[in-house]
Amino acid sequence: MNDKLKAYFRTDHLPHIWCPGCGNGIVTAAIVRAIDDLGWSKDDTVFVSGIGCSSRAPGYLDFNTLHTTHGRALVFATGVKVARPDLNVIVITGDGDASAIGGNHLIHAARRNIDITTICFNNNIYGMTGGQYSPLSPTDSFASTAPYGNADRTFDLCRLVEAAGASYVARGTTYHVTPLTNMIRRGLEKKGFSFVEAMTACPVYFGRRNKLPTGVDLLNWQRDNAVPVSRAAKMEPEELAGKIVIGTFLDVEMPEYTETYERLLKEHAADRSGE
Amino acid sequence: MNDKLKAYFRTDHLPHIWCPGCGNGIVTAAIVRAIDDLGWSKDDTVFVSGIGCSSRAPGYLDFNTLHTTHGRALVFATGVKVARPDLNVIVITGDGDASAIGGNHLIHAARRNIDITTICFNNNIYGMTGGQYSPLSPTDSFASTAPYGNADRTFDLCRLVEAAGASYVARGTTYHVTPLTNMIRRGLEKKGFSFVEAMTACPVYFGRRNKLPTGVDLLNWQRDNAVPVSRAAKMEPEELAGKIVIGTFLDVEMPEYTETYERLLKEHAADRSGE
Amino acid sequence: MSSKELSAETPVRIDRSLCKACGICIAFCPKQVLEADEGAIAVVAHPEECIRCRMCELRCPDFAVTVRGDRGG
Amino acid sequence: MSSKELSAETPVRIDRSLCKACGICIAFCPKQVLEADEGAIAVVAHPEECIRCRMCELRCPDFAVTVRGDRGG
Amino acid sequence: MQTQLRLAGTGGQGQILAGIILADAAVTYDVKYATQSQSYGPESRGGASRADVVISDEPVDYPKVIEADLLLCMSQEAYDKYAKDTTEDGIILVDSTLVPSYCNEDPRVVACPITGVARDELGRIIVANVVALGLIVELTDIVSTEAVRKAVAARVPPGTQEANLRAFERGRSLINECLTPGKTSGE
Amino acid sequence: MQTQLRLAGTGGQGQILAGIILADAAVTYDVKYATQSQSYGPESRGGASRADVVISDEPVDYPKVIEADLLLCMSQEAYDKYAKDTTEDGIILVDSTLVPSYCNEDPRVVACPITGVARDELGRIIVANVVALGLIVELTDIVSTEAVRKAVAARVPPGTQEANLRAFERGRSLINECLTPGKTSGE
Amino acid sequence: MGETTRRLMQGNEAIVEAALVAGCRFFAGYPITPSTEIAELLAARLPQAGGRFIQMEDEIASMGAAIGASLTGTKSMTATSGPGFSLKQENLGFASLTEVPVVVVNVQRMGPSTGMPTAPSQGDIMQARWGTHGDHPVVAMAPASVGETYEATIKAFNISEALRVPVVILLDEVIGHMREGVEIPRAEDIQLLERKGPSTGPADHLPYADDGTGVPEMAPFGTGYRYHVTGLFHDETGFPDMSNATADTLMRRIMGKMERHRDVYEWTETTDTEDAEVLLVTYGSPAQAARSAIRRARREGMKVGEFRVVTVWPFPEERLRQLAGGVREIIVPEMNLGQLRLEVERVVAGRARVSGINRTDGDIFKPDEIYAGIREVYGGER
Amino acid sequence: MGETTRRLMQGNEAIVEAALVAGCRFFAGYPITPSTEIAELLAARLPQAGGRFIQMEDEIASMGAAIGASLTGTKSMTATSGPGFSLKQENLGFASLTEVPVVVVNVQRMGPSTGMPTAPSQGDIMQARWGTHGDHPVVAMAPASVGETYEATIKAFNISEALRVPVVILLDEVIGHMREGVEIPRAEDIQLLERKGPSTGPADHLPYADDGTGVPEMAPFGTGYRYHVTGLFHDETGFPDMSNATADTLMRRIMGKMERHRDVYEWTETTDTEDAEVLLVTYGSPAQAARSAIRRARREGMKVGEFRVVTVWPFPEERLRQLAGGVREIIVPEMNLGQLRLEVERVVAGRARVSGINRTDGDIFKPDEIYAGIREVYGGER
Ligand SMILES: Cc1ncc(C[n+]2csc(CCOP(=O)(O)OP(=O)(O)O)c2C)c(N)n1
Ligand SMILES: Cc1ncc(C[n+]2csc(CCOP(=O)(O)OP(=O)(O)O)c2C)c(N)n1
Ligand code: SF4
Ligand code: SF4
Ligand code: SF4
Ligand code: SF4
Ligand code: SF4
Ligand code: SF4
Ligand SMILES: [Mg+2]
Ligand SMILES: [Mg+2]
Repeated sequence: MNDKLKAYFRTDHLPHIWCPGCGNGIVTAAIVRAIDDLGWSKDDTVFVSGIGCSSRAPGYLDFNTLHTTHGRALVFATGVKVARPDLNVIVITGDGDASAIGGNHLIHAARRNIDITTICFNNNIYGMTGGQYSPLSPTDSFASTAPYGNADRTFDLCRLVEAAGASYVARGTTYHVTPLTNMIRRGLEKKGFSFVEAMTACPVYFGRRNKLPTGVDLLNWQRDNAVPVSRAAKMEPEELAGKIVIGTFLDVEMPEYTETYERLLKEHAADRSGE
Repeated sequence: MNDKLKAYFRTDHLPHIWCPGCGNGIVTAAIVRAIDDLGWSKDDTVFVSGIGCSSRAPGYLDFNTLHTTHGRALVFATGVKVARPDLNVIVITGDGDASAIGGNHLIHAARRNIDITTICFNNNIYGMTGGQYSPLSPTDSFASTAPYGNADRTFDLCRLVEAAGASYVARGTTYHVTPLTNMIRRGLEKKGFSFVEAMTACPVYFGRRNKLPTGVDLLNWQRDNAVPVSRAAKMEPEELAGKIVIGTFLDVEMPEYTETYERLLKEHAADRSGE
Repeated sequence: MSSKELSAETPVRIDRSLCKACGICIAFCPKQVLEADEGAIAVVAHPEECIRCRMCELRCPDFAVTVRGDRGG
Repeated sequence: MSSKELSAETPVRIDRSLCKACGICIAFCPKQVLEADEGAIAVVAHPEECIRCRMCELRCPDFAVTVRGDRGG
Repeated sequence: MQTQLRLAGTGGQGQILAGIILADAAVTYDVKYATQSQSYGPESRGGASRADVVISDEPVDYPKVIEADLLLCMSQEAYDKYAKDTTEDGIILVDSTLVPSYCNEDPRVVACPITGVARDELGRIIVANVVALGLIVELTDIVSTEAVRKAVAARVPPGTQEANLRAFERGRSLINECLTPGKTSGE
Repeated sequence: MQTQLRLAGTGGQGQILAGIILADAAVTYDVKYATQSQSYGPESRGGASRADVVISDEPVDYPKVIEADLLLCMSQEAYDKYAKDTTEDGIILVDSTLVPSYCNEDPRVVACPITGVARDELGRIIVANVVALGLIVELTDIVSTEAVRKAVAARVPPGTQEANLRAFERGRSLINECLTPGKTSGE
Repeated sequence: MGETTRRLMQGNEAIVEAALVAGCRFFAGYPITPSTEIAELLAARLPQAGGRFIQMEDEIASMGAAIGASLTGTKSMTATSGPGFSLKQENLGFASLTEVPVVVVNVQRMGPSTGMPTAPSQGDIMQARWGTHGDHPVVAMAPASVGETYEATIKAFNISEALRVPVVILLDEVIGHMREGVEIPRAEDIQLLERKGPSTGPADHLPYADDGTGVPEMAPFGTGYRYHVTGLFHDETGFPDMSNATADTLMRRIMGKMERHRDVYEWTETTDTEDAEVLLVTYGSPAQAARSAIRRARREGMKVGEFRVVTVWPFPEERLRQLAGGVREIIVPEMNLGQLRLEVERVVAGRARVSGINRTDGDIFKPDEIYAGIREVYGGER
Repeated sequence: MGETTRRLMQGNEAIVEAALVAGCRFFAGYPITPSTEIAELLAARLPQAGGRFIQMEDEIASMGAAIGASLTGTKSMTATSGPGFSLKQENLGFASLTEVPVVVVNVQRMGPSTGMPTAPSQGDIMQARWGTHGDHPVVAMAPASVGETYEATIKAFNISEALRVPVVILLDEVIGHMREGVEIPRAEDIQLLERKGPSTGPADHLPYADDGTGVPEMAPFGTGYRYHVTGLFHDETGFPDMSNATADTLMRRIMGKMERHRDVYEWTETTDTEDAEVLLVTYGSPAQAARSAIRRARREGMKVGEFRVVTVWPFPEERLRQLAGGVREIIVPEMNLGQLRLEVERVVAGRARVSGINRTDGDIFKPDEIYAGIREVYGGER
């Protein structure tokens, strides 16, 4: 293991529980590289996750780490951040964790524009529970609970989070790992709510049922179907069907929640002088 | 009471519980007029609501009516619709009910594009519980839980629902009641998920704390701040601050959930012939 | 319905048992047909001015107003 | 780290205790430096071809690859 | 000794604040025991409003009024609903401005145009509740005038202290103009 | 009479399906009682895999194997972990293709290149589990050959029946080529 | 059909097959170990039976959707495990108060919190009774084998429909995942109970009136009976009424209907109790190991009997009270720290000593362990 | 400060003022009648004390945020009523297993479901003990007056911090909304307990090790102690471990710490029990009416005593058992259909007869009603 990386890992807990070819390790390493680039202190950084294969990542990282309940990572993270605005708070979540049971907390954290970076490991499936479809599984794809194909339509999660009010929104893949690392770094730097959707690979459950049975197959699939956001802008919706649009969708400066709260308290300092 | 209207009301339960000048009655009557226009049968139409002042509306309507738990109207409605796709299903909800505790169900119903029409009575406040800020309360506005002004940013709920995947999205006001009625009718007609945000008036809690203490004040405020969507498209964000953009944001045809489900079952009929 | 305010020809009817005295119909009637009584309940003060635009009926939050005409009851 | 595959000069190192034999590093090495052993564990077969592009390291899901050079360990 | 007071009317008239002031006067300034509670409609707003105050020399066991020693009625509904739950030698203080119909044969009834005085003399209908307090203090002696004065000053919205204290004094003096049973209603 | 069987190896080898087939044969076709259970890792996937089958003439009280009458080992880990929990006169069936190191002094051990045969002779490594079933039927007689045949046909994926039945028969015949203690490992 | 058949089935599969036989035509769920197979199997099986399956965004949504579907007259079910069961509680209370039939399966895993997702437990017994706020009626069943799970599932639908009450089926990971032979009864031997439809036309229908049975008539949505359903307290018309008298009437009716119809749901099994000095009170999967332990104890001359509770809530108080009078000691083996034992202690009220044999480590009982427990109290070495 | 002062306060206000005194510096909530005043007052008051208030999107979020904040070393609270309390259960279990101190207020209203939002009830007593899945430690307190609410709130923070356990304060609508005089203790008379910090440097810190007290040391996030917190079962390092032995150790420690530190939380009040023939077991607001009824009964020569339970969970078994031996009859007045009575019956185990006086209509007890209940059993007219 790379020594630089090693400094951020709880190496005594490796190898991790993820299956051979699972993309989760690729994203986890990308996060660590981004943090290393920024020189953040491990003591001042908190990782919070929900439940799922991906949500196991913080356990391997030598930071303050909090593995919560399914879908709720962002609410715990909000408590941490509001109580200690000086800490860096990063949420690791899966596509199901973030967008199914946790969808409400995601849009509300984005709406508040609270300074938390959320990295969603999107493997298009519920991995931990054995391959049921998630809100990010493609329509018509197969899953253990979609034996006749998935009737649900798919969230464009980046678009949703943007509409909800985030400051930074991007999508990368485990194939395009350097751009992914850069997106994560930009997300971490951003004051406000940032969201990076990392397309990752679950060969065991998503892949096998959908004719992409290995990690290599899934990385090839990512490579072959990725379309940069600039190019996608010029394409018709039909051309874009089945493609993965990657790149930065939004990168703006907006008032951050904990700062607005402080500002309002200052403005109304007189009102609260009493008692 | 207008005789046509009367046919759709449980008149023995009137007068309703809403405060003088509350806009909820205006929206409720608009819904009834839209239904009357369409000639829908009361027996084949189901109203489902959550909890809040606005969610009391179904109790006054002579249909199949279901007053559920806070934020959850859409999930009950989904059960009704999937079990009986032939019934018309309408959800009445408040801004808190729909966008705070119920935000997840809202985006998921939109994502599935299930054929339910949701009418959100947006009074910018939690009315039933006495005036706490809601996710649709303007930033900096005052509420019983925002004594120093509201630090939260506001959802553009129409934009959110559009991003989530709805087929029809519009915003009207209780001042502009005829266009509102037309939007509701269009929403009801639409096959797929439709969402109408009806700006209504809570003089007692939102109004009083924000210098608009009567229903008349709030209707004037709606009139003076409404900007049609076509005009808004030409305006700068700064100009739009504090304005209410009204009109139809989205009106498209997309595969509806219960129909997609049936289609997939047909396509895979062979797979399910066996036990 | 307990009370009709005016004679059969009146185009606008206010149901006093439903009216909650919010003043909306009065404020937004384009022809100032309506006025408030001492309890702030709406009354049809100038029926002859009414142009049957129905805005009072459509905006009354308490279903208390009926405008007679082509469409209504 | 239990085992170094090749001598000190080798630019690429595979940690066999971490490798889960997924084949990703092998499939995507632009220079075919890496190969699978009989257990499908990656081995550095052609170190001399390596251009130190680090793609193997960046894409290894098990943190099992280290490429030495300016940036790495 | 335990005194039960019920202040009843319509939401927005300030019965609850008046109740709080009475209880506060007793507890904070007079060193008695008191409880104040209120009824809520299902929606905790609008409609009828009621504050119950129990003042006692020992801890209060039951915070609601079972039989009122003093009942203030600021709406017809309040009178119709609660007059029967008043003790035999209790006082029913009727705001004759708002309660058109009451039994003026009932020896317990004291009728005063409370809201009328607030509106016409004091120019603020909103202080009717404090006018009523002045009357209550005169009609009973469960709390001291001084204690109520302090509690009024402490509990009314900032900036309105003076107007409220004036209303309180006016209420005290109003006692002399009140109709006691046998006479006819004030307005 | 109660027989405890444990089929152990790595996820994906089909131990669980083999266990189900055995239990199904007993329950559905032989009219005995049986339970089949499996172990889950914390994540219910990957890693070691184990199926326990208990077959009995009367209802089964405890569905897990306490001491195996027959243990199938399709990985070294399985052998290392479970061999000790086999009855004194039990059978330890070792897939010698996958288990390099076992005690060939142990009289209970029967070693066969199960996976090797599936791969090399039958051309499908995936049928190794059914090859093992053939051996198990020959080594014990808790279920009838016919019952297992029917259960195999009913439980394997559609289209693979024939290949699996062939694997079953090959397993049965393989018994003659097995190494019994004292000889050396197969490969 | 027509013939008794015997099939090897998982507990979770037994739920599915029995639900279909019972007439279940709607399922809404959200995956969670170890209950997921129920959703997976129903996703395939329900459409074959003309029913509908939907995977919702979470457990709250699943519970709500099942209630919504039930209001259209469709027998409905949802399934989950601990964390999801906690989330369903609010809407479970809604079903309880609005009297909408629905079956909720909880395949228990080791808790609290995420706990040990693949380990068995009986840790949610009390939660099944008390998990939602306020007094409320609920039925909970804890079958002891896969075969009994099949039976219990049919019965759960019957109880739910007949009494308009939510019924919880408490499996545990062992039964959920274990396969056993199940005797499938012939179709004509299966008795199904249906909810009681309206006896009058729409104009006269009172959706929450007590017709003397405590269970109101129920008209499906969309059939001309337009009425109101609310989670607020309501009178017999179904409309909200906040008066104390109405509240009292409503609460006493919905609790009273349960007291009154014990025959519909009470299900216990009694073995060897005539001469018993020691009584085991069992439920769920430990009952299998207990049975073996009891047989051994009997063989060794100990007078041990078994009182097995299948419907754990409402608890069969009267039956246990009768048995308790005749024994010296009662033992309750549970895969928790002693939950149903609390109820046993209460009901026994000193008539016999009560003790527990408890596991809280995610493993199941071996017959020996229960045997050892019996020996200990039987010999009086304590 | 410095001097005892007396203030008229609502129960909800007492919670707020006492929480601030106890050191609460974070509150996350979601409005719900009849608890909303707690959020409203804290929105104004917390910033004045340097704390932070946040209104979250729902109750699940509020519970999670409070736990998150507590992990930074900030004393945290949330407040709700029935429906919201049901929603908080999953995360409450998380706090229980991960041993994160947090105070949860439930101002009870009439349930089940939406029920009667402005009517008082004690319907959530059992839910406070059993609402989340799995065995778990939790403390619940039910003060009987506004003044006691103030005391109980300070104590709740103390217990929560000292034992690393979630503490639930169960008010009811009456106390929540009623105003009474509260004696505010002088600052120097208030004893605050704080969570135990780490005794070693970060390298040696074992976040879930038992130092002999059963309560592990707790380092705040962001202070150099980097450790892992998970709702999975875990060993003393805090990392997941699914072995049966670890599960057993963990469960027995977290339940055992509660058994061991009864002195920290047990709070009961005993009046007139020496010669009592009839004992009232009371808690919460009905205790006030009960006290009056008892006084009257005593005046009339009936030997009635009172055992008042402030900390209802863990239940003060031993103390009640002792008292039960000496009396003939026990009466439990409750604003529910008899919840704590179940526990009383269990503990009393036949030593005395147990009966209840119950209301389930959303109204509170009049002293007369309880007096009538006493008379009835005292005279033996039953
Ligand atoms: C309340 C609750 N519901 C359900 C589960 C079961 N569960 C665990 S992880 C998971 C989904 C995981 O999917 P995702 O978030 O996409 O993560 P992945 O495993 O794919 O990385 C589910 C449904 C749970 N633990 N808690
Ligand atoms: C689970 C739950 N949480 C909170 C509440 C309390 N509650 C009732 S209505 C409401 C908000 C109402 O606001 P909105 O949806 O905007 O409706 P409005 O009353 O403004 O029409 C809240 C918080 C509840 N009933 N249930
Ligand atoms: S199940 Fe899928 S997501 Fe989970 S570890 Fe395996 S490959 Fe990765
Ligand atoms: S509180 Fe507001 S929203 Fe509710 S009825 Fe009154 S005015 Fe309408
Ligand atoms: S709008 Fe309706 S309620 Fe308002 S004043 Fe006019 S008639 Fe009365
Ligand atoms: S119909 Fe138009 S003109 Fe006539 S009263 Fe109504 S608002 Fe006025
Ligand atoms: S990518 Fe890593 S785990 Fe995969 S084969 Fe290469 S070294 Fe091994
Ligand atoms: S650094 Fe590049 S060239 Fe060298 S082995 Fe890795 S992928 Fe191949
Ligand atoms: Mg996933
Ligand atoms: Mg609102």
